[in-house]
Amino acid sequence: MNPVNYLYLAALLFTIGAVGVLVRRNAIVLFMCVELMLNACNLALVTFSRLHGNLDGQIIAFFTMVVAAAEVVVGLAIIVSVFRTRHSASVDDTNLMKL
Amino acid sequence: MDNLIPVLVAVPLLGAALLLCGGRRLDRVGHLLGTFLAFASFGVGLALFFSMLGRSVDQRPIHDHLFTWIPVNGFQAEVGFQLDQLSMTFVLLITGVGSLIHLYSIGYMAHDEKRRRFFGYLNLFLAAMLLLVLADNYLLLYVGWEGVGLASYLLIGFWQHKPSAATAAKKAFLVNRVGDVGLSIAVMLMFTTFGTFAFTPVFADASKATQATQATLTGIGLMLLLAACGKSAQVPLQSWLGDAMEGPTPVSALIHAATMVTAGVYLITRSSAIFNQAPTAQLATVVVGAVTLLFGAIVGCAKDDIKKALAGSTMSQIGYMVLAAGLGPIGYVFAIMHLVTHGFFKAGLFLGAGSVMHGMNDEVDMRKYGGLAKYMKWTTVTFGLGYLAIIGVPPFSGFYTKDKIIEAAFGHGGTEGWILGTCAVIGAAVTAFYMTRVMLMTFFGEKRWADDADGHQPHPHESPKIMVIPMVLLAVGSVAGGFLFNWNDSFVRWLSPVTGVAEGNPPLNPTVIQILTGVVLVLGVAVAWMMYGRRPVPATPPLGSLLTRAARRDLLQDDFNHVVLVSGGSHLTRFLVYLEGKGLDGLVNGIAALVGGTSGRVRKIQNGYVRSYALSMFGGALVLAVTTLLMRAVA
Amino acid sequence: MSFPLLTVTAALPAVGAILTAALPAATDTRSRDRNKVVPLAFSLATLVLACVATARFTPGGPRFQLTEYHSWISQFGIGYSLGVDGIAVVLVLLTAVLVPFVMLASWHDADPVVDDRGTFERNRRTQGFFALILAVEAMVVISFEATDVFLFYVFFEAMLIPMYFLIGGFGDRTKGEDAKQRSYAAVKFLLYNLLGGLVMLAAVIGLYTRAHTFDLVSITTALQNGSLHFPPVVENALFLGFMFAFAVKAPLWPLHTWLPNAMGEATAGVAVLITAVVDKVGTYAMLRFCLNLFPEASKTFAPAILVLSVISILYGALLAVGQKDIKRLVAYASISHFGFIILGIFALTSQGQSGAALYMVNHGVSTAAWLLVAGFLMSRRGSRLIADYGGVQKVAPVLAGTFLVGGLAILSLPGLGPFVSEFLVLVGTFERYPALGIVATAGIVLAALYVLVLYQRTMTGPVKAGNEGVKDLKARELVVVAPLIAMLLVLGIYPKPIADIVNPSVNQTLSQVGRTDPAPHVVNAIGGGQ
Amino acid sequence: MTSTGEAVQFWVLAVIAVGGALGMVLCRKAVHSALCLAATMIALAICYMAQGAVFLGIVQIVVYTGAIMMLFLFVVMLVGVSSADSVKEVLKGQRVAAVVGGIGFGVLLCAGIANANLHAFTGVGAANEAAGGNVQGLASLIFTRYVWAFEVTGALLITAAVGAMVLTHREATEVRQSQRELAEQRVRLGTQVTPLPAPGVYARHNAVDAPGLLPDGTPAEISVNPTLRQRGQMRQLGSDLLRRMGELEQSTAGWLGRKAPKPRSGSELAHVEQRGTEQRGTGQRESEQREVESK
Repeated sequence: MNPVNYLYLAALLFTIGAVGVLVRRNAIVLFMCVELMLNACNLALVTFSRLHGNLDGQIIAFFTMVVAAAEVVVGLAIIVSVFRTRHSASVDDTNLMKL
Repeated sequence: MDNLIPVLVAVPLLGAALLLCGGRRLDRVGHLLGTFLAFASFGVGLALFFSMLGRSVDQRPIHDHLFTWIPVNGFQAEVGFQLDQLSMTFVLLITGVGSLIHLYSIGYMAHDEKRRRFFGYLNLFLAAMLLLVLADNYLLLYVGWEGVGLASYLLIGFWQHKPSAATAAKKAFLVNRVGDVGLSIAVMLMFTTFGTFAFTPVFADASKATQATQATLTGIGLMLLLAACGKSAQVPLQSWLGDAMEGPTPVSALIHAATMVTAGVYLITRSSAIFNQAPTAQLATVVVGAVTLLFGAIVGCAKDDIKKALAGSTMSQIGYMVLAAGLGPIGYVFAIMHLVTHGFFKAGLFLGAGSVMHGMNDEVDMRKYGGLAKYMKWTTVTFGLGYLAIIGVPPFSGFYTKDKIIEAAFGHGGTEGWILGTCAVIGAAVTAFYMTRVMLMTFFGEKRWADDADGHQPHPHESPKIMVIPMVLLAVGSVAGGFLFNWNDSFVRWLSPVTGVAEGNPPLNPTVIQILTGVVLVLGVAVAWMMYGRRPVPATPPLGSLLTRAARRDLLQDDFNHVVLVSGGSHLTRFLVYLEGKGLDGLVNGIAALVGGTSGRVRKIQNGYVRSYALSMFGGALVLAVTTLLMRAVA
Repeated sequence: MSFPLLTVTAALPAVGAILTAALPAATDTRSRDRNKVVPLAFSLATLVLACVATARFTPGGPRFQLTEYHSWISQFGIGYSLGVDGIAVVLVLLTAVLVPFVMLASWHDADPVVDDRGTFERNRRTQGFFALILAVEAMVVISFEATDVFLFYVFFEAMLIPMYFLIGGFGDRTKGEDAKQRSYAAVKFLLYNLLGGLVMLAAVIGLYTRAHTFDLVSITTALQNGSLHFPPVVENALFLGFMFAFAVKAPLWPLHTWLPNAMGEATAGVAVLITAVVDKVGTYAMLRFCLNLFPEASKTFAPAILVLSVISILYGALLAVGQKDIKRLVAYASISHFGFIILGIFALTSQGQSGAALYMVNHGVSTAAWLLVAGFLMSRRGSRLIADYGGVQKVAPVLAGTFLVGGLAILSLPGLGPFVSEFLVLVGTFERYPALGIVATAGIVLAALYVLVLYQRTMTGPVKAGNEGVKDLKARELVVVAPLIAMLLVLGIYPKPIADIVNPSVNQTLSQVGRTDPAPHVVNAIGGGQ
Repeated sequence: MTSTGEAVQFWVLAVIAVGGALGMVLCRKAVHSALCLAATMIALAICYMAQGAVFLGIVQIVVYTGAIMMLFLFVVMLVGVSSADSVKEVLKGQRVAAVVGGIGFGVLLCAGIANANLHAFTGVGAANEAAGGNVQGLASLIFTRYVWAFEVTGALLITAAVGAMVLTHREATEVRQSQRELAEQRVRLGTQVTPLPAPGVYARHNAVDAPGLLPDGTPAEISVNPTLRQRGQMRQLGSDLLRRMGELEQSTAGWLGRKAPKPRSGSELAHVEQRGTEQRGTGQRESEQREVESK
């Protein structure tokens, strides 16, 4: 087997994550989909690291994780505060962003 | 002595400035100041005249360069004066008659609250007219030309509270502007052809005309003729003169009879070097002159308004002058000579008419006069002398000058000569008719005035001395002028160095022409006496023949103007206003509405749903990726 | 380093604008007058500086004088470079002369409302008005002085901001539908000029990609010695880009429709500012940038532009005749006059261009005189409709007289300034394009028509109801009008000093374009040329 | 080529990962989604390790699955475990467009990968060996070449922490009352002067949800947390329980030296039973109503 398969897997996961972002309405699930996309990217990075034989790809994946952690923290905080005011976690309920 | 020329212009200009800007504190002395300055100007003119007489013929013209006006590379407009015999003649006429009319106006305008301003305008007119005749180049002449137009505008519209006066003033200015366009184009043509528009070099170049410049000279000549038509009320730009009678009568006498309206004749005579080289332009000139002299005469026959009848007469007499000027060297001198004598007798006639109106509560309808000779002796006598002069009874001045023009017209030679001569003779007959008519309707016959609307009966009375004296002096001029000028051919010798002179070769003996003219004159007077002297004049005008009715309406000239120019123009303007609003602005607003509508529709894509935005982002990323890959594949 | 005269001339009104805006809000009429005297003093000081600059300018000396240079954005060759030629210095002077008059004439135009109980509405509107006028002056002056294309562009566009507020914020109609009209006019003004400016921006960038500098002097020098050459297509495109912006600003038919709205809705003083000062930047820029940067394209497009100018002349005049609103009438008259200016510029003869340069000055002064007097009249009666007036001459003779003199200047009566310039333009055009010259001459008849018709309808005849109480000019108004009329007379009788300043610059421009005046035909004939 | 073992492992993990991902997208309940995602992440962690990224694999499990997913779960709990997306899609065409776009995107990515020249690979082993291990290798990179990014990441984390606190912080809308004020208020109102009774008396299961008994043996509802009461999760004391308590009292009376209370009559017990049923009914109704509203 060729490690390229990992890339296909990453592509597939990324796509599933992207579609999930588009079709799900629950903000938390939406976030999970974003996390899935990040993970797919990480997988690709790790695979690239292996293909190229150096560790920089892993480093980037590591940073991605850190950033993802930070993002989740802030994102979830936002969800919580939105939920508090609107009693709903659906992104469709926050549609004031129009004229 | 030479440096007195600017003073000639400056004196009345100063008067105008003082009187117009001086405010109310000059109200009480304004008229005296204005009159004094006019006489001062006349004095300066006389001094210059005697100084000129003292010089030999080729030393007579003098130049005085003041300053450079507009210098732009090849275009050098100067402010400079040229005083030669022709200018001198005009200077004396303008300041002389002008001073007399200033004097007359003291009496005539005594009760007008705006008298100070009236004298300011009169002084302004004098300054502009003097500038016109003294300029040594066409552009400066143009300044004077428009200046007299302005003065004329202000004076016609002097009684602005009357809408008719305001309209007449505007009409006069506009029609003159059309003529001014001609003068502008003529100056431009001169500049592009000769590189200059000063008299001396232009005339020098013009007389060396080659075949190539002949056409240009014809163009210049025609444009100058257009200008002359505007200012001198010649067909087809004559329509303003009748309406201009809305102005106070002294104005009609000075500007619209004696001086300003003759500026066209001055222009043609001054430009003799150009006209001499442009036979087509000359032909056009004589045609204009001949048509106008008949036109004016016919109009004069039909008018019941004394001033308008005289205005028609003025038009007709200037027609004679233009005709003479168009004849070339055989006519220039006589055109100017007739101009000067006409200045005397026509001014006298107008002042007389003013005097009659003064005594008749400003009534102008001759059908409401009659038998005034009893009440106004001085006026009747002076008016009568002017009458005799204008119809050309020997030995009054009109006889000498008009006769010369008729001779010159015949002397033009060929068929043209016959046609022109015949026109001139017919004109003389009609002149005799309408002037006799005026005379009879005004001063003789039964009295026809009746109660006014407010029950006041006019009390005809003689005018005060200050008005009578100018009338007497002008009458003297109209009696003796012709004789003096012709004595020993003094006028011809005086003016010929400037205009040149040539002998015509009339197909008839001059004596025969004189006799012929005399016969038609008697005929004209007789017919008039039959119609207006023997039987009472109806107080309401009879319907009259078709021609009479047309002539009362200025031979339908105004109707033509109204239909073609006024209503055509207003339709055009309205159409353009519409086009501006619906077309140009509509286009712009339409684009704006289109953008607005489109964005209103596109706006709906902004539904506020995050997922929808995410989808478009996703799609956009997709499109970008595909495009990039495709570009790569293509490359 | 010498004293930066040009910078100071432009900066002084700018400082004045800031200072005026920063003054404490007026609490009573007295402090309100103080808030007006300060900007007036600044504009007068600017006038003094402009006079000094004119005096220090040596006609016939180097092309650009009193130059200043500082590097600004050196990566793109953008410099803060100022310098004036004869035409610029005259226009700077014109601007500096007109602004104090505009201020004096608009003295009460932006006064805060005093209500029935006599309480003084306390706000900064009044001083804002005067600060905006000063800001406009500063930007116009620096536009005239800039010899860097980019620098010019920046201020050419920035001018729109204060103008927008002046038009939109201070019209004489404040209620309901009328106020909507005013904001329509302001937006229209802004959009038209922004559109022009955007097209020009593209051309400015295009110019840079070819010339690699924005410096006018270096580009013209390079063009002349052949080290820089535009391919014809590029040059034509760039020329059109510049010309479009200037034709909107000037304005040239058919890009003119913003002007009647803007002038109609603005106060008379602001309308004067628009037509006599701001629009001059457009015509001036044609002369300085279009002709100098793109000589070949200028020659290519000259006939087309001349035809448009002639259309402007006649169209503007005809529409002026058909107007019911005094200010709109003046606006259309201005369009007609701008037609003459552009005609003179693109006739590419020294008479035409000198005439155009003088025309800019004369048009500024004459329109100011005419329109400000009309403004005084309108402020007395509160109406802009011609039909509301009649017989004013009877009750206010001085007002009517000055109005007539202003109108006579507009119709180019000889002896007043505009005649000189109009005749030069016509002669200059006639030299090269006789037919266009003749058609344009018809404009002088139409000018007489709209001026005299307006005068007749408003001033003559019996006193119309409602006009009995019209007061004659006050001292402040006379102070505005009398000097303007005096200037018109001086410009008409002795324009030589200004012509002498302008002529060398015109000749330099023409030599850059590579055109000489046609020689008189007679000389040609003698030389065997024809 | 990799070993057959890895291939087998890959295919197993790939199926788990994709299954988990699909499950996450398709599950209606957020909590199920979270569990599916956790499975995917663990599978990925093993993939990392299999590819020589041991450190990342561990971090993946510890940080992602351990910390981040737990955070998710906490929030899911906070927001409501039972809340589920409705099946109906409100945006027209959104689902179809998303799926079509997703498929297109996937095809595009796969095509890109297929076109890339990735047939030879180096393997990360040598790199790991050079530094003496994966962790050492990463560490030496992080603290040398990527030290700046690392520091910035630290700042980012702090900012995120502060940000989360700020976002979830609720501004007090009124002045917090002191204990004294509360006590005074309590006395002033006079409804419940004494402290609330403690719950969980005679508790057998979950103490907080069983109300304490009043001296008369009736349950004191105010002793239960109001939240539980509102959710209808208060344990009802049935007659059976009471009876057994009575027995207990009886039996201990002698031992404690107390007088045994009188056994409760049947009618008394029935009364208690009835009240309990009523209360449970209301509590359940309320909670159902809230759920409907939240949908």
